[in-house]
Amino acid sequence: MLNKNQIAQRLAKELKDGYYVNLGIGIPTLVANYIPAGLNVVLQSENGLLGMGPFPFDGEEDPDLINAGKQTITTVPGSAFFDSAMSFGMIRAGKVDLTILGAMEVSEKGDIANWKIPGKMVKGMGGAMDLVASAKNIIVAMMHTNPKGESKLLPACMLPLTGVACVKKVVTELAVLDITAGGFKLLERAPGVTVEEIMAKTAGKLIIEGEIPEMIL
Amino acid sequence: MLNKNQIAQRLAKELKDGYYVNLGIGIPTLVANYIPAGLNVVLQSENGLLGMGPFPFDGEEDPDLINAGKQTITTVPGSAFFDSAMSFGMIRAGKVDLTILGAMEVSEKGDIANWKIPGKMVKGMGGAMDLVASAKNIIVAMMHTNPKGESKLLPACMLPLTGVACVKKVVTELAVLDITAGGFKLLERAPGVTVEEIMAKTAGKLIIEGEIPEMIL
Amino acid sequence: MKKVFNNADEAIAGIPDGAVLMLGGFGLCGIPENCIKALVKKGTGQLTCISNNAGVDDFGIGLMLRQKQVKKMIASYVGENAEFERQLLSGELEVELIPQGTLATRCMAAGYGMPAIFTPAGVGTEVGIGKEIRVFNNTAYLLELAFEADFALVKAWKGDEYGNLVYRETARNFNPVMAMAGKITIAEVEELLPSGSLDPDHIHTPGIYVHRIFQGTHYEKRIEQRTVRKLAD
Amino acid sequence: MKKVFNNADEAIAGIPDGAVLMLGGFGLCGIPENCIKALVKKGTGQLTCISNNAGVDDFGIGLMLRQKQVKKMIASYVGENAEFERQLLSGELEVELIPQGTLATRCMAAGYGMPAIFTPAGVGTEVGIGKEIRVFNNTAYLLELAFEADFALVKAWKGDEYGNLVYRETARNFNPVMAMAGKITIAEVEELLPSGSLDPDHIHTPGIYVHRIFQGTHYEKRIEQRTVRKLAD
Repeated sequence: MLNKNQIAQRLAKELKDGYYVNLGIGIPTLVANYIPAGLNVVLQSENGLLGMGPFPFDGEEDPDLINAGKQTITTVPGSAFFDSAMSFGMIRAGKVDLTILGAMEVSEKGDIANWKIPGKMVKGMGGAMDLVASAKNIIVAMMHTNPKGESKLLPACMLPLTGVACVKKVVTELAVLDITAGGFKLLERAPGVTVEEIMAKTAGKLIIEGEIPEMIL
Repeated sequence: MLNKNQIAQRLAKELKDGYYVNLGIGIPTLVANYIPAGLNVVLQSENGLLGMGPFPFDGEEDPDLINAGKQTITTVPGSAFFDSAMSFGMIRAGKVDLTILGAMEVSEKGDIANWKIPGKMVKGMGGAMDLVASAKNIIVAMMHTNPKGESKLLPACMLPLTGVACVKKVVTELAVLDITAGGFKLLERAPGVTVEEIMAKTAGKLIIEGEIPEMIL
Repeated sequence: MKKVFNNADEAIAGIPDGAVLMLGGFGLCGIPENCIKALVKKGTGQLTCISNNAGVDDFGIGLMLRQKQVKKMIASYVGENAEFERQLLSGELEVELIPQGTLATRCMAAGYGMPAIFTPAGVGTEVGIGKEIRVFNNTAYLLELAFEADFALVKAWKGDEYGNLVYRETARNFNPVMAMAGKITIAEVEELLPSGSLDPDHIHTPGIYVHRIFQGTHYEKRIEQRTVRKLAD
Repeated sequence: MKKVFNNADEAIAGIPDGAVLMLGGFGLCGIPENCIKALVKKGTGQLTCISNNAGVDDFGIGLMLRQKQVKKMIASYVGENAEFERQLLSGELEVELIPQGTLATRCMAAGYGMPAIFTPAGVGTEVGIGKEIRVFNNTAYLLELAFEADFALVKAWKGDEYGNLVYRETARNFNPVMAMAGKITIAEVEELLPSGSLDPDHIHTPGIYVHRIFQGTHYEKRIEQRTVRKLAD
């Protein structure tokens, strides 16, 4: 079973040289710490930046320079600022190669719910609906089950949707799964996790073909 | 009867302090020479400039700095460059206060034809259709008659239209006329020009109410 | 051409109760601090505020919420604000939530004279309910209408007497698109310069979109999430 | 991230006969001179060229017309070109004329992922024939589809290794919107700089829109209408 940093580490293997990547709040943000050396990846922050760098050193925070999670950040050489319309313009036009974001539920058809829980104060969808509606390649990073132990990989989402049939892959503390026409296809197990445990914790249709390798971090 | 420079001089009286103005090719361009001192008028060139200045001095031409007529120009302090989409964006949004352009025909309903003569090589509408479709205040500057002596102020345009019911005012070598619901309303005569001559050379419906003053340049 | 105002109080004069306002900024970054404080001081009420966020309890739009000046909030994300939550749950405050890209593009559409745009954001979700759906190239899009405001309040880094604006870093965010969408756009800047001081190639918002401009004072520029790394990192 | 190419010949490699190209520029101002010359040298044919203008007889797109490399021209204004006129009248060349603002906005729409836009330009004229008309707030608009190109060829003043571009003065014109609309965008720049050399606040086209970049040579920057005033003026 992976911890959050290890999930991020596994997600980083999805990066390719030259990729423009948007990382959502939470686990996805941690992926930035595991970009393989030599790989040129440009991070997009949808509040208007390409070329996001690490957090600033203490005392060097700049209030005019934040990411979409409102955290103080820095830029890397070659960065560019732009307005919110252009930012979502490039997202909508499919120029961002990979989007990694968190979710409350994912369905076997690739639907995602991550913005609203009925009965709870609704804070809003932010940029999530735009991202999931437009990105070419969306990977969800989340825990396999919710705090009650219920599967978050479902036949159909129970919560209000953020987007329809858009998620391509899911990485959890237990497994890596592709969303295929037939459902969740198990690609990799986390170290020490059995196929049986993944089956037990996946409510949506799970496809298991042949030997499932243990993931390499 | 006015010459072209006098038409421009008369047009300049339509300018108000703080106006953003787009001047078309030909007589309208000359208006820039008659902006009253103390009046702050910003000229827009639809190829991407606010704050167009006079022609450069000989030897100071900059190939990167032209107007929509492809002429070398200069800028004034406070100018701004932008791309073609934003340029027509501000035009479409009605941010340009006044547009002055030439025409081949204007109808008593305010239709304008100025881009195409059937049977002749068609060079294109450039930005004219965008301008006439969107500008709040459009004044046409043209000769009252064509080279054959036929009126260019018509009941309906004969040539293919550039825009429909958009012209607010016409200034010619003979007269200043408003386009009203009832037709061309004669406002002013050029010095030495009689109402009869204007009547004879205006094919569209002409409204003459009371004494028509001679224009003051 | 009398765009320059002495201060926020003068610049916001004429904003009536019940006005529809746009306020630039993302979180607390690049918000029109001076205009907000002037509105709080003046007490203008029954406002509809269009802004990506609603500030925090004691800063930004939160200051207006605390005084119950806001009737309706149109935003993409409204967390981090207890008073907001209280007013929402008690029914004192109306809230409309809009996807962030849709919000930005609807503002831009107004500034570009386009009455509506098509976006795939929200198709198949409750955001799409009741909206026209149209398919282009096998993809479904929602028709979303342009957004105009009676007054747009934006914050820039530098500006000149013609209203030309330059923003700094991610404090740009919604400011340029809202500047384009105001029937009257009021810009506050950290530095107001004589015309000709800004490089015309570097201007983000041409002055044609800006009706009033003033140099703000006492910028607090509060940081919402101070995240740092240690020198050892 | 291997965006940097050595020269125009290498950068245009892979543009096939029959490709749909966008070419930035307004008149002869800000046109991709090096890319055009490389295409002329290579002799790529049956091209559809989307550009505001069609060059003059011996410069710009005119050079490609002279070699009969252009099958179809999509533009807003095509004067000042005798060979163009000859090919058009003889039926060798197809021409589609589009209002300038519509052309620019259809390119921008592609770059912003919007499948179509609404514009009032051309309503009630032959440009509107056969197009869907829609009324918003008592104004009629044409529905116009986004414009994408196989390759967009743009010219900027400065660029960096990431493909970030900065334009100069009115040489900006259509270049930024076409840069956004290319499936593959090739940028030629007068000065190619290491990443980090451009101020991130001053970048007009972020590198995400640019796939290939090279430093051009021997820029002629021909002036179409040399207009000057005398020192006495």
